Amino acid sequence: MTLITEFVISLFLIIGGIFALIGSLGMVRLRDTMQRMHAPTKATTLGVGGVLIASMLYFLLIEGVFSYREILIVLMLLVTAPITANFIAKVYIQGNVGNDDLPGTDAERGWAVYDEPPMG
Amino acid sequence: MNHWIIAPVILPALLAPLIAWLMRFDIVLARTFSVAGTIVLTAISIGLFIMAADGGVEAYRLGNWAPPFGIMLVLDRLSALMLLLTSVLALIVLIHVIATDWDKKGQHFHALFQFQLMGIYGAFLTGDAFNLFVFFEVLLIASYGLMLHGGGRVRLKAGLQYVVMNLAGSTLFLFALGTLYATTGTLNIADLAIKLRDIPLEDAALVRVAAMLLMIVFAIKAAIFPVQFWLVGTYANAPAPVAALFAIMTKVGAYSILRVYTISFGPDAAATGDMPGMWLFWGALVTTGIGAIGVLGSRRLMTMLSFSVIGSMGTLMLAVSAFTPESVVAALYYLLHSTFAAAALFLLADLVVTRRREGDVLRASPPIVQNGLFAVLFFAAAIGMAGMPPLSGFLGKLLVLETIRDMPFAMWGWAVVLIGSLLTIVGFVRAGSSLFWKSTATTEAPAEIASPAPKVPPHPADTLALAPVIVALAMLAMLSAFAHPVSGYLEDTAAQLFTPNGYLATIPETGEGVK
Amino acid sequence: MMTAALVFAFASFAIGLLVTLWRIIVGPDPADRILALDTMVINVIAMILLYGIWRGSHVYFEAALLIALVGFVSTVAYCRFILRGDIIE
Amino acid sequence: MDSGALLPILALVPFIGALFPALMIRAGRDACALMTGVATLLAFAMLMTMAPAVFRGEVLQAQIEWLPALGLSASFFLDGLGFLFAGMILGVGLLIILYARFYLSSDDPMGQFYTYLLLFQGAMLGIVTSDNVLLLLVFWELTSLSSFLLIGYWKHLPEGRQGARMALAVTGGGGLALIGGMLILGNIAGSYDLTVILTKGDEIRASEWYFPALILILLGAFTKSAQFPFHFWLPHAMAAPTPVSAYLHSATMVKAGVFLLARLWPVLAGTPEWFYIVATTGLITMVLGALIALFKDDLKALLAFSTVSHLGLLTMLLGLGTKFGVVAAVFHIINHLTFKAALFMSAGIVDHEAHTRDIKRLGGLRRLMPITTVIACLAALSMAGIPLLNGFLSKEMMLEAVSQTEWWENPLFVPVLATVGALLSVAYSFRFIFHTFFGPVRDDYPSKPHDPSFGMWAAPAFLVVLVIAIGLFSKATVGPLVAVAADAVYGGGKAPYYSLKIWHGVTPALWMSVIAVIGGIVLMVLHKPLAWVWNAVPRPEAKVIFEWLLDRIVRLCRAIAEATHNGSITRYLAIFAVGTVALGYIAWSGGGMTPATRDPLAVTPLAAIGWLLLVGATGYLVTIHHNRFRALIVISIIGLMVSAGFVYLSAPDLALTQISVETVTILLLLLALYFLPKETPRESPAWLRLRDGAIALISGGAVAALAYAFMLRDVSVISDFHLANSYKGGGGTNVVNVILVDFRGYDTYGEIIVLGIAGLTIFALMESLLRGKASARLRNWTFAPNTSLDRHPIMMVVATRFLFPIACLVGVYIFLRGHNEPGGGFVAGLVVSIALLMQYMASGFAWAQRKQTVEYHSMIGLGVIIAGLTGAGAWLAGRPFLTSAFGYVNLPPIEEFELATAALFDLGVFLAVLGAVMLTLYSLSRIARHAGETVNPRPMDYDPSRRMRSGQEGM
Amino acid sequence: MMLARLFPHPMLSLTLLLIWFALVNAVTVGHFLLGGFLGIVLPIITAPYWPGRPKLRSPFKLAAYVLMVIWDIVLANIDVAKIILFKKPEDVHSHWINVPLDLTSAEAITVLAGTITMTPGTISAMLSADARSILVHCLHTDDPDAVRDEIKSRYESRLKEIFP
Amino acid sequence: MEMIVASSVGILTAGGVYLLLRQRTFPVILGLALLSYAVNVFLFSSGRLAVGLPPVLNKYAETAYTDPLPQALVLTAIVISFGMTAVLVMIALGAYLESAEDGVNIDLKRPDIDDDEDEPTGPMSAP
Ligand code: NA
Ligand code: NA
Repeated sequence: MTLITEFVISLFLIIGGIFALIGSLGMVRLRDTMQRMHAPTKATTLGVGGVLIASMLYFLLIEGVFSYREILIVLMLLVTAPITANFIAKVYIQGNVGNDDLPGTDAERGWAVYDEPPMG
Repeated sequence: MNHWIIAPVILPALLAPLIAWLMRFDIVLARTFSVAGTIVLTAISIGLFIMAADGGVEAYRLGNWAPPFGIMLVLDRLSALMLLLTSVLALIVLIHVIATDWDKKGQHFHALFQFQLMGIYGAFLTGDAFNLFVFFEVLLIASYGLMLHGGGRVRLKAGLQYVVMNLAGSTLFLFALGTLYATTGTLNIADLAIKLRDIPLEDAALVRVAAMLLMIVFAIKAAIFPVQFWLVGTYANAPAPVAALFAIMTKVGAYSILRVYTISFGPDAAATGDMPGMWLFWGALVTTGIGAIGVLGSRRLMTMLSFSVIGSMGTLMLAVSAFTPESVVAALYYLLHSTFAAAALFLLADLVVTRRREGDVLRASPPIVQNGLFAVLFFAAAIGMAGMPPLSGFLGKLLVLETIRDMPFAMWGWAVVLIGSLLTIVGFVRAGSSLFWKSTATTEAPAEIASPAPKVPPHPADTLALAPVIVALAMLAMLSAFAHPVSGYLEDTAAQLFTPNGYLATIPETGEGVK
Repeated sequence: MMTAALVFAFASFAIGLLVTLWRIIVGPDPADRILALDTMVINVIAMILLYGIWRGSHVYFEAALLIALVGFVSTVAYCRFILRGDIIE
Repeated sequence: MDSGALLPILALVPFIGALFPALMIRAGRDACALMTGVATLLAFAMLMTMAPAVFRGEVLQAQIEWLPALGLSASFFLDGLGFLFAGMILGVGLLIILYARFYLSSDDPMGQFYTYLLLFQGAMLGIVTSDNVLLLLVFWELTSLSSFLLIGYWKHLPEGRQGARMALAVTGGGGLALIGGMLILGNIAGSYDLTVILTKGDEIRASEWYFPALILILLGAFTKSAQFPFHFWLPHAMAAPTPVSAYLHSATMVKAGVFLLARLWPVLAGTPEWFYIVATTGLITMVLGALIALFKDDLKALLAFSTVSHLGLLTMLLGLGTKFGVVAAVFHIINHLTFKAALFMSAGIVDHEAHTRDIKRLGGLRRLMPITTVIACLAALSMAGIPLLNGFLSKEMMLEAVSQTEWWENPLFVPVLATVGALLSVAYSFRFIFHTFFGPVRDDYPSKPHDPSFGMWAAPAFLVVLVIAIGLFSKATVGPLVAVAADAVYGGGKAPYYSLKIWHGVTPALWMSVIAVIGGIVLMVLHKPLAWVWNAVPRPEAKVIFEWLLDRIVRLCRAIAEATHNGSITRYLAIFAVGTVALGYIAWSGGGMTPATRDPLAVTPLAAIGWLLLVGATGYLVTIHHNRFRALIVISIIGLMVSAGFVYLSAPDLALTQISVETVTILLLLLALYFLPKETPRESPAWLRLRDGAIALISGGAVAALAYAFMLRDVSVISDFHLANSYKGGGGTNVVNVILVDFRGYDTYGEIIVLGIAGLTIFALMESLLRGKASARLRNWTFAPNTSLDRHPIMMVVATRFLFPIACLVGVYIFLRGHNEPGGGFVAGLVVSIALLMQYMASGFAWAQRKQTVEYHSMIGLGVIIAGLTGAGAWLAGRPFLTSAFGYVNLPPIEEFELATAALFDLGVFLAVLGAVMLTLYSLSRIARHAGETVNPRPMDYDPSRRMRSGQEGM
Repeated sequence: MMLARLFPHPMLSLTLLLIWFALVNAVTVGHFLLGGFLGIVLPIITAPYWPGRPKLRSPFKLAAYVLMVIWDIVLANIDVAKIILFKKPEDVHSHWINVPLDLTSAEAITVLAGTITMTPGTISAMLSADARSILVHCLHTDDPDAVRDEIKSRYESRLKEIFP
Repeated sequence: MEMIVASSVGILTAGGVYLLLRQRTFPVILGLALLSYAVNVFLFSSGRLAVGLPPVLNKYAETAYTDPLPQALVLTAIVISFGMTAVLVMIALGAYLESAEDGVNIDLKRPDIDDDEDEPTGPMSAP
């Protein structure tokens, strides 16, 4: 294994680790729930991304197997993270933020948690 | 290899899904297939019984893997006997269910019934400890369904308790099996015996724990103190025919104890020695007493019958606890007897209780149609359960007393069994008097009480409804009349258990699997 | 060097796990707890992948993929329970 | 031997005969009575054919194997004693059958009566002819049962029911004691055959078990024969119809105890224990019974207590332990039978005709019913022991037998008490005569009495003829019978000197007799003041005590049963846990442990972190479990950690399965929690929580110790075979999967059936819920306010549409690779289930269900059947169930691939899992919809593309 | 029509094939056939749950969009990291922002919402009931309108071209 | 490592037993779930512990593998306990819907049933 290979893999591992730490720090430091949501949805996801790239590189460069299956996990996380964030935000809003505390929608209907969808 | 050995498991396992899937909207079709299936199962059981009677032990290697590496079924006298007993009981119960329309009170009765049979047959046939667990679960989960059949507040609560207790029991079963595998490296019942020979007492602490935990697991099923409490609530609130079928479920526990503590942890095993028997004795003793006390103290018929089942299990296990060939004969005879006695009582109770204004509460109620007939049947069934002559309970009780004679604390056993019998007799007499005699006295219903109408219009029970009870009672009479041939078979069965060469020979010497 | 990086990554995600557990315990909002659990799942996925690198084996990939799938589903279920009560309408 | 062969048939005849009256009641009452009589007559005739042999001193025997394992055989023997009793049973039986035909009213179910009577007769006959003590026990208990039926015959009378129950409780209880005694006896003797036991008298009396056996046997005998303090049941049994009283309670059943004492006399008698217990009990019973009888106003009660007294007399005679006493007892048995049966029948006639048996309301009947008067008075005089009647003879013998008896070195105690007994007997007999039949004729009888028809008085008249005949010509009439019966009791040897003549000269017995008669008459004259005193003195009433005792016992039993089985599963489980740990510890401490053989694996920081999370989550869960939703979140952590642990410890399959099962479980719990309370109230007091905590810690500690102990010790395991043969013989490299679908495929087969049953059970339960009480509750369900108004959020719906096929693809992938890599049908089934669940969460059940084409019942059925048929397919190749086959297919340009029957089996697993999970879900959702939840039937709340379309239309 | 029934979602079929290759970690003839088969069969089986066929005007623009977003994600994380690491919690100024939508495809709105969540300092919290507005939470900004305008110009306009 | 696994089993068991002894259905179900985790790990550990030796055969190399049999047993146990739990959840729900309370205990004493003797005789009362 060349030094370069090892260096590249290590780099991604460390990037992943750092973002994981940042995500954790955010969960600890930020004051309210909505703020805290920003940390894991982005940082931790990227942290996993770093690990995934490291993993792919590792198997490609060291084990000599090319696989992009790890991408599936990233894909999964990328697709699902916004949905879960959306749901968790709604949980928070429903429990803590009244309709009046939110900006208006500028539309016929109010926000989804507080208003029925149009019929038809 | 004789493929008939697995037929009792496969047949209901194929029939049940077909009933659940294709016949779930056609009760007549479901009934027809269920009865036909059970008759065929009975025929197969008879065939296997005859096959086993010649004394051979036949192993069926599933997947064609040699034991102990694959799972094997074992047909010997004991398993054949239990199969036959189950089949006959099942047929009796099934006819009752159909005659009383119990199967219409909920969904999937017949599918669950067949699955229930499958589980019981599987448990009796298997030669593998873990597979025994699996079939315990099959028969349990089917029994949950049957127990809850028809629904209702109290039944659901009681069912909940039944399930919780058994889940706790299943957990313990797994703990026991884990310990067993960790200490012996095998799961095959025969192989366990072979492996156990190499474990001296100095290294046996862990395997002894496994043996004890298994004992407790089986004791739950067999309703032995201190894990008998669950039975009363369950049986008393189960649909009566299901409670009748459950007469075999306690016997699964008894069977497992007999099987495992004669073959695997036999009295000759240095590691466990007489530990199982010693502890079983005291548990059984208390159980017998509790059963009798409960029978006398019950206010409800179903509760009373449940306690009588507990008492009979105590007596049975007293005999088992001696772990001698003679005591096994006594135990098996009592096992056959108590199965039919309990079934007769629960089926009869069903016919009576649904016709009484007061249900199963033991207080005076206007007389029901066929009061005299029911009284006679109850008297006979009570004689059976209480162990009075001329039915088989008396002989069974004498056998039990006789075979525990040489145990260290036999006098305690005698005292409890005999005094327990007295309490049981008095309890049944009082109950019968409330159910049938007093009702005759209060012909005119107290008009001031706006009593709810009987749940079922007081129509007379037809022949089909009475037949199962009568057949069950006839089995008691036949067990008594043909005690000689029956005990002869049982003696051979016990001998097979205590000289398990045949059973152990199912494990090939070479230890090499064939395929 | 790579071993050190691996240990660092392990440690980072392990700290993440502990923080999420702490967040689940202190809350205060259900949203915090669900979020923390969701994050914990992602951290576990990362650790399984790291473990795969460490052992040089692909055997653990499916576990990670499956955890990603079920993690999503259970997070949605928890949220729907709070939002609607009935998670399937 | 030839005539002995008749014995079993003899014992069977009444039982077979019992079928007739029961079955042919429609043929009429006479036919019933006739058939009963024929059966009895037949038996009697058979007995008579054996008489010559018996009188020659032969012992007839017959043996049929019944339960050799127990030593129980259907062995019968007939000697003098048995012959005497059998004759009494059948002879009196005939008379009773005749009498009852006329006595019972047309309202009484006669078929039942005769059936019970014959059952009883058979049981009695069995007792006296059994040659096996266990067989004797069978018949013994049968008499208790059949007498229960007879006493309770008039079930509309509460006294009848109570009397029957009391009789059964006392005699049945005694019977159980007798069982114990007989088993001990048989053990000492080494056989349960009476003929053998009777030869082992010395061994038995020398045995250390003699005394317990004696006590138990005496309990049986004394209860049956109504000896003090068990005498109280007999008078209450008088609620039975009079024929029953006459038959059971004077002639036969109550004598069974006396029979037993006589039967076992050779082996048990002759010891001080025997003498002091038996003779004293008999003496007390004799005096006490007579005393009570004197003050009874009810004719039947008077006779009942006199019977008690006479049974005491017989017991005392046998208790003396002398051969002469035996002869006296045997003789008195015969005499008592004749006069007492006649008396009962007479009392029955009085009752039948006057509609009362209260002495106070009777008197003067001699003019109205002269025949009855003659019969009754002769019999009563015999009972009083007046010369020329048979009672006199046996009373004289009794007095003579006791006159020389010392009791604890006191020569007077027994003779004086015996005389007192005789005196009282005279008194109540005279009272019976004078207060019933003599005195002025009254005009206030409840019914105008007159003599009954011949059929009714024939039987007592016949007995009175015997009374006189025996009294006058005792030697000629019963001499040989007494001789042969007494001989049978004391077992041969030299007979004692005795004479059955009326005049023996002036002996002490004669003086005692004279005192008795005079004293008796005096007492009778003084009856009124004495009765006043008797009634004024408080005394314990046996029946009340019995009822009170029984009531207390029942209450005690109820208290115990209901306190222990109170329906608290919590307590049951606590006992279970504690018991298991305790027994496990006991088992462990009985064996040794060798030192550990494995070095522990190193603890990595990674593992430590996982452990920390697991422990933290578990602890947190226990503390906050009251908040159910939060508890579910925490459970998730635990599941996640356990799965991660499986990954770490080389069990990828377990990790996959655990995490997917855990997810589905949580979804189900969330679905259920919707309807359940969201909080668990704190209801256990602190001490209980502390106790439970202690139980929990002990259990946990025990399990941990156990696991730790075995993990550090090696053992050779069978799975080396599986590793070696997985690829070779099973065609797969994932050994876990090959074990699941091949080596132990049978387990898996059972496992999917469990799942299938679970689905069916849940479905059935849901159906019954929707039809039961729950249905109404559900319809009135109030849904929580403040729920979010978006049901099917657009983003979720769109993401799911994309993810659902992908998840299915992953499912297929996991299924196909299972044989060689982690995965398999089960996990695949769960993955697809989860995918479907995701779909349902997104667009709602109602909409998704409409799109559903395959039915879940079918899926379960199909899965189980496919798995089963795959297994059974091996039969076609002549192989056992579940034998797998696999092969490699090479079709260029496709690379070689494997086809295995195991995959088909796994498909069954897949379908069953999917079906079961979805059926469960379906059931839960149906409950929600039944609750009237408003549903948005559209797949997404609002499809924005609609807006464009409608906008275009607007334009 | 026949083709539409066979390939209800052709892009999905292709995606499934690619995913299959990824899962089995091999590209062979056998797996092409198997993956292709599954790629056809699974969309047909699951078609009832995905009614309608989303119109995708330009797959290449979508790819370009995805690459842009991935790059933005990386940048976003650095931004957020800075805020978390260096800003005092009380100096973090969060805002709710209402972003009116011109998009009319559910798929497009979803992609936009996802993009918002994954990119700088914003989380899409909720749609309006008629899907005409999106509620965005911004972690730290002093000019909410600028954030709204950037979302509309940088992402929504591109998506309008991809999803008609 | 053995200590870690053993203590985990112990702690899970302890938590499970404690919750099992609560008086409402929901904690009892949670308790059984914990017990199920505990016993699964216990059963798994009966094959002894190994890191990085999954029993997936490598056709080309001679390597050691951990004991696969307990893993198979645990799989079976997991599936079965899942089925059981599902049934239990449904029963608990049903019992709650039928009776409006979610306790696990029932009062078997049924105080509504009185004694019913032939004659209500007080102790020692004269007949
Ligand atoms: Na997620
Ligand atoms: Na963002």
